[in-house]
Amino acid sequence: MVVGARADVGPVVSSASSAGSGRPPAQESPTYLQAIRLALIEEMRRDERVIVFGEDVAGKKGGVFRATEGLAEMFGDERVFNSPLAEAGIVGVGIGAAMAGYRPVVEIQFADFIFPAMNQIANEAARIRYRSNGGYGCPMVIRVPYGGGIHGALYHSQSPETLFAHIPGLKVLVPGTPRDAKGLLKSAIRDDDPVLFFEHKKLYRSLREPLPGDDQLVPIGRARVAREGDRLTIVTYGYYVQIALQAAERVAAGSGRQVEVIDLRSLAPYDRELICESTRRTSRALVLYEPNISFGSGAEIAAHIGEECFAWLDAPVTRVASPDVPAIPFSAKLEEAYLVSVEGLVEKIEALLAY
Amino acid sequence: MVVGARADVGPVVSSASSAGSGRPPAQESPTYLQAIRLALIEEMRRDERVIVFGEDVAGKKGGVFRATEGLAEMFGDERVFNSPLAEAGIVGVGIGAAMAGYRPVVEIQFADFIFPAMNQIANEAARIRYRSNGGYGCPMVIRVPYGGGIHGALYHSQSPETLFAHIPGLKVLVPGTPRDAKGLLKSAIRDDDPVLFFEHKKLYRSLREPLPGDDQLVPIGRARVAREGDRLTIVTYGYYVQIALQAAERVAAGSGRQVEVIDLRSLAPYDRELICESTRRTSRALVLYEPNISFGSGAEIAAHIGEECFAWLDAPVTRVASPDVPAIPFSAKLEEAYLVSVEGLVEKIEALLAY
Amino acid sequence: MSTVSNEALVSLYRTMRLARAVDERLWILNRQGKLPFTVSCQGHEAIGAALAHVLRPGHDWVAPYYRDLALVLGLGASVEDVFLHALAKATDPVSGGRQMPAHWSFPTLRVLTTSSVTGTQTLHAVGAALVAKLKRSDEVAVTTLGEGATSEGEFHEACNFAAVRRLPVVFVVESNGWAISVPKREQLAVASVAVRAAAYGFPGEDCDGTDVAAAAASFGRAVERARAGEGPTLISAECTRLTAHTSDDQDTVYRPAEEVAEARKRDPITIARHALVARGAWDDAREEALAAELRAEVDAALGRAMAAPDPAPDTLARDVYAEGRYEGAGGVCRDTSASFVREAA
Amino acid sequence: MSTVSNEALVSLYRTMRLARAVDERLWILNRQGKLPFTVSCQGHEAIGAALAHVLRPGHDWVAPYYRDLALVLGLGASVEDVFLHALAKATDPVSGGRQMPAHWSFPTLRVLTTSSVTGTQTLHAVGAALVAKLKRSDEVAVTTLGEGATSEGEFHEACNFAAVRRLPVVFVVESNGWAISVPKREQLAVASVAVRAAAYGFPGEDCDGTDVAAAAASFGRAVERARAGEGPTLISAECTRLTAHTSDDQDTVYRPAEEVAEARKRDPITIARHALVARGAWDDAREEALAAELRAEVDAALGRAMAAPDPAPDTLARDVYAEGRYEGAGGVCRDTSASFVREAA
Ligand SMILES: Cc1ncc(C[n+]2csc(CCOP(=O)(O)OP(=O)(O)O)c2C)c(N)n1
Ligand SMILES: Cc1ncc(C[n+]2csc(CCOP(=O)(O)OP(=O)(O)O)c2C)c(N)n1
Ligand SMILES: [Mg+2]
Ligand SMILES: [Mg+2]
Repeated sequence: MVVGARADVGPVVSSASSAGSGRPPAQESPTYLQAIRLALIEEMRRDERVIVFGEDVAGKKGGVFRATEGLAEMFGDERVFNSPLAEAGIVGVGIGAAMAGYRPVVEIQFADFIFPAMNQIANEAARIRYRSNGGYGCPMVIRVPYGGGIHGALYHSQSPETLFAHIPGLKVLVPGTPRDAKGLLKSAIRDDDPVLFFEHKKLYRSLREPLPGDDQLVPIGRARVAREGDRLTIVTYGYYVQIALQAAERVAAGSGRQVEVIDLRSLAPYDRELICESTRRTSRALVLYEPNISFGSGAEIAAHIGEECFAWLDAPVTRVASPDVPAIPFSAKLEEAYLVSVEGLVEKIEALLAY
Repeated sequence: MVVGARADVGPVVSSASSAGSGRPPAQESPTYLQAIRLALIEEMRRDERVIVFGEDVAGKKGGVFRATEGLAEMFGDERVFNSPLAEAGIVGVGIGAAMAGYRPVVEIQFADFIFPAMNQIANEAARIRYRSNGGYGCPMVIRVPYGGGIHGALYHSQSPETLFAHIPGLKVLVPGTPRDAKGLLKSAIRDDDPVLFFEHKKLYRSLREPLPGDDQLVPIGRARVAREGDRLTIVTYGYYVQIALQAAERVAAGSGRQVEVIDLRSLAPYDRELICESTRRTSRALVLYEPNISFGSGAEIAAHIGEECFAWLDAPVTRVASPDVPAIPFSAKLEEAYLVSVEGLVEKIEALLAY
Repeated sequence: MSTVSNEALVSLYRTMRLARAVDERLWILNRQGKLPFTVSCQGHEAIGAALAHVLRPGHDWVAPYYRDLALVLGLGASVEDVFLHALAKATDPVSGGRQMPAHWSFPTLRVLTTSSVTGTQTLHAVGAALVAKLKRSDEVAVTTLGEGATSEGEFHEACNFAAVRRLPVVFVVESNGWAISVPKREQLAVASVAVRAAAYGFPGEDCDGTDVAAAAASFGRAVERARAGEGPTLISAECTRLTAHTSDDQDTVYRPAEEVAEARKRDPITIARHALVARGAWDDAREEALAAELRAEVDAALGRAMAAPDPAPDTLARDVYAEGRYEGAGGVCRDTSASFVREAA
Repeated sequence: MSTVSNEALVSLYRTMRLARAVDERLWILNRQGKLPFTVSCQGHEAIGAALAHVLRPGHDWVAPYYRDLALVLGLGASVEDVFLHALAKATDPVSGGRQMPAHWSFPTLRVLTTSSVTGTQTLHAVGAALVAKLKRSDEVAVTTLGEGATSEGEFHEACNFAAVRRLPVVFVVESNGWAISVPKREQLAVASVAVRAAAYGFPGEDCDGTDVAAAAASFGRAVERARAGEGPTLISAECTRLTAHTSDDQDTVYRPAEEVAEARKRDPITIARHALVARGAWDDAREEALAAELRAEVDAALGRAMAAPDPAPDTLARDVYAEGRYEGAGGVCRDTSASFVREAA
């Protein structure tokens, strides 16, 4: 897996090689973005109830990030179409289609623009099954490009996943690698309940890896040990998995102490067992997350560890996250100040190891 | 202070005594609801930039809970008026009015209906000051009746305050007594930033207490020790302050052990100092909150205590909250099963004391 | 101008009367302290009955709102189910005792589950209509809402989405002049919501929602347009609210007595009975027989419903996800193990 | 049909040319890698210039969107401030380096702060208009948005609110036929958004947004109606998008070459120049002089802006609340002490 290269906020033409073919040449390691596109194609081939709509997802554009590039051509403009510019409409129509038996995969262009759809997501999608006594389900996937570090400023950088993880009835996925992006998106599309699928924009073109065969699912709710270690457990997800891995390497290079890195992959439900098993083994935990620190996703993880691993802990469960300011500024200097850096994280790890 | 009496989900005619007069007779102890109305009246008298609008707040009705009863008559139907049935509109127009120099106090009829306004609250109100480099402020109060235990079922019982506490730029208040409701609402109206003011419906008519003189403010961000104790700290807010107090009395009556109860009053910002001071003294903490447990408000509090009081803790920080189901069912049996009872809480306290 | 036969009108009248009888009984239960909440369809019965009349139950999709008791009865919901739902019994098929009364869901009738949140259901109807069109079926979707709810942004998004994709959906606004205490003139600055159709590019019309035959004619045209692939229609059906907004509302506070008296004159049931009598299709004997029949039906259904058990506390956490509470085919579900309910239950 | 004098037209032309010059420079900076993002007003200059022309800067309220460079320049924003903002410099008066380019806020000009979220600003204009009316002032509020953004529910809520309360607000839709890659026909099923005004009960009209004099006449009437207390107006100003959606968009992928060629024929700047020439109010000499003048102005402003410092990292957490970061008059603010920024900064 290669980290690096550039990842832009906006639509950048994807390398022509894979356009239209539906699959990159076998020898290639697809990017996170290509993996998502492949999952969509496979699932649309497999199940014709799967439909795709949202802003700019159809036509020649195929999404501002090109995740749905070529899909309209492949599957026709009835199954893949542009919606009007209206997020409540996108999600609400998706809910109706799901109740009527289809499996809509809708796109919210940027996570920052999901709020107009909040009512449909929180009050409707999440409660369809519960309020109808199981009479209706809402098998819908909402794809949500999110995250910072791409010069997106206040409205193209947000990480609002915590808000959805708090709402029972929803599932919230946050894949950190191409393999997980593909396998989890496929699981999400086959899931009978509404799934928020958060795709980290900074990973779209910066991560590649070879994928297993066509039909590999990744189970919802299971975390992954991204790096093994015995001295401290970092629980994280999304782009920060990469930061955690780099920081862990530096710590190991410096003092030989091995830090375990857990990639949650799934935020709701999250893998309580794996987190506790690891923390009980390492006796130290650091929760790293991109949302604003207060009331953010990692608060739940930290609280859970504190409750379930109390007797095993040798140091306070420490949170490292974004400051409580309203999203990332446009200025590169300020964006840098906002985000967690490898150096900053290494310091936090060292401090915790020394506790 | 008297707890008890009934509190209904819906509009119940308030006792005629205080109608129209603008103030209950001096000898009376106003209810939580009357305290809110008094705060509105005092602040509207004090500052003519204060205006009130929302669904049903004007005319003869004065709100489905009658919190704004008589205000249209008192202050005219320009300063107090009914809006169309549109929550994004209510908040968005409020934001514009605030930027133009007024101090709107808008009402969302039930917390459950705040989601259509989420975009205006999260993306707009919260960020006005930040994104304009301090050029504009957004001095607006959003009053939000919330909470369960009043047969309100899925859509008249929700406690969504966590979602707002997570958004920097907002202040989130959750008063638990008439005195705090009045003093905090006055502070909120005078505050230069957007404030979400959560009023617990179950407290509206069930709590009364004498109020201090007209112009008493309660500072935003300061918790209150509702009961002193030395063996365990309960951190809570809203209606559950009452449950916590009752449970604490029972524990004291049973074994003489004294439980401290902290009423947060303000969720964002919350009083980190008081919580830590108390927990370090008692060495045990229990966080009690009404939202769904996972990723709920108390996760932040618990994580913070775990981080800042690690060396003082004799037992894991324990959370007691609502299950992860989509809000409270209509069935009285199910509503009872959902909510935290005094008995249930006593058991949790005893278990924690015995740890 | 009526295309409704005498037999059909009698049947419509029966549906309206049945809805009224059930509705009145719910109010009585409320006053007796046996039901903490009720929301009424009184004044709206002609709209519901007429709409059910022009639809194919179980084939067409319906996204209703809380004033649609007559509609769901007309489609075939049983009175017992309505009571089981209102009383939040374990066997409530609508919501398992979870939702407030009149928050419909009848999957076999293709009545979609509804929330309390005004206007949201209009988008679900559009979604169902989208699927109907993708399947190349002749299914139609219908949604109802109050005139107050048309102020919500989601209504706009629903209309526009339906227009752009020319979907088989009918929007019926049950315009009773009030949104709780807010009169129509404070809600919108046009005489009728029907003019809004032109903003999206499809037909809109007004109909008298207190005249069941006129309403059926209007709805019938719209449904046939949709079925024929000619796209959406918006209908504003004028009616009255004969009760307080809900049992939690005391409308005497804000509603002038004359307005209530005027509303009563437009009781759709009286109007339908007069029409039947004028057609020579009704008389006092039939009226009495019907009343007795309905009373018996309602009594029996209520008796059975009252005897049904309350939901068991452990059903609280069911149906949050398809797989149930902990583990399932698709993966692991959010568990509630850390939550208090386990101990409390 | 033009009510614009020659002098006024020259001034409007200058504003349009200035906006174009600044806009082009921003694209160059972007191509040079000095600016990670730009969003263009090219094709929209006549609308912005005309609107500024009929408003009283600093008296009337303006809630614009990201294509309104010409509008803010016309109202009196300085070129240097525009560059300071685009380059996210410490002294950016618009947002202190926090917002993306073209996310305006000029308090002294009463230009309200704008987000990227399409359509939200329409409600803020209604709020400002509400205050204008409550104050019994003759202030007017104007808001602009794209035709795509009219699909958002908030636009509907804004129009309806303004109509019911008869507020002094003008809605100007800058209808360029595209919402990123989505053509107008996939966005709405009516020929012009202007017909939507009737849905709310106020006047709507189309205007040619590439003809600055015609646009000024249309906007002027609407603003005077509002000022006279006659309520809102909705105007659909047809224009073209002469560039890609933003610097992140490659519109050649989805946009037919002929459409682009057609759009270029409707360049509002060419049209205005021709009009001036036809009036005998313009010639090549003046054109050259203007070009030189603008180049000098832009060069100088950009030079100063480039030399300005970047924001200091510790400004990151400023302006979250009025009182600053920790403590203040009104109470205690949310602190960020537990957060990572302290260490990182
Ligand atoms: C989003 C939302 N906001 C507010 C409410 C509270 N509420 C319930 S019904 C109602 C009035 C609805 O009026 P209308 O749409 O005309 O329907 P009617 O009750 O008159 O049939 C209001 C404000 C709600 N249920 N949902
Ligand atoms: C709520 C929201 N959804 C999506 C976007 C992404 N987006 C930015 S501009 C745009 C198209 C806007 O089209 P239009 O309103 O016609 O304005 P134009 O850019 O053509 O001037 C979209 C979809 C956004 N900014 N906000
Ligand atoms: Mg109504
Ligand atoms: Mg456009």
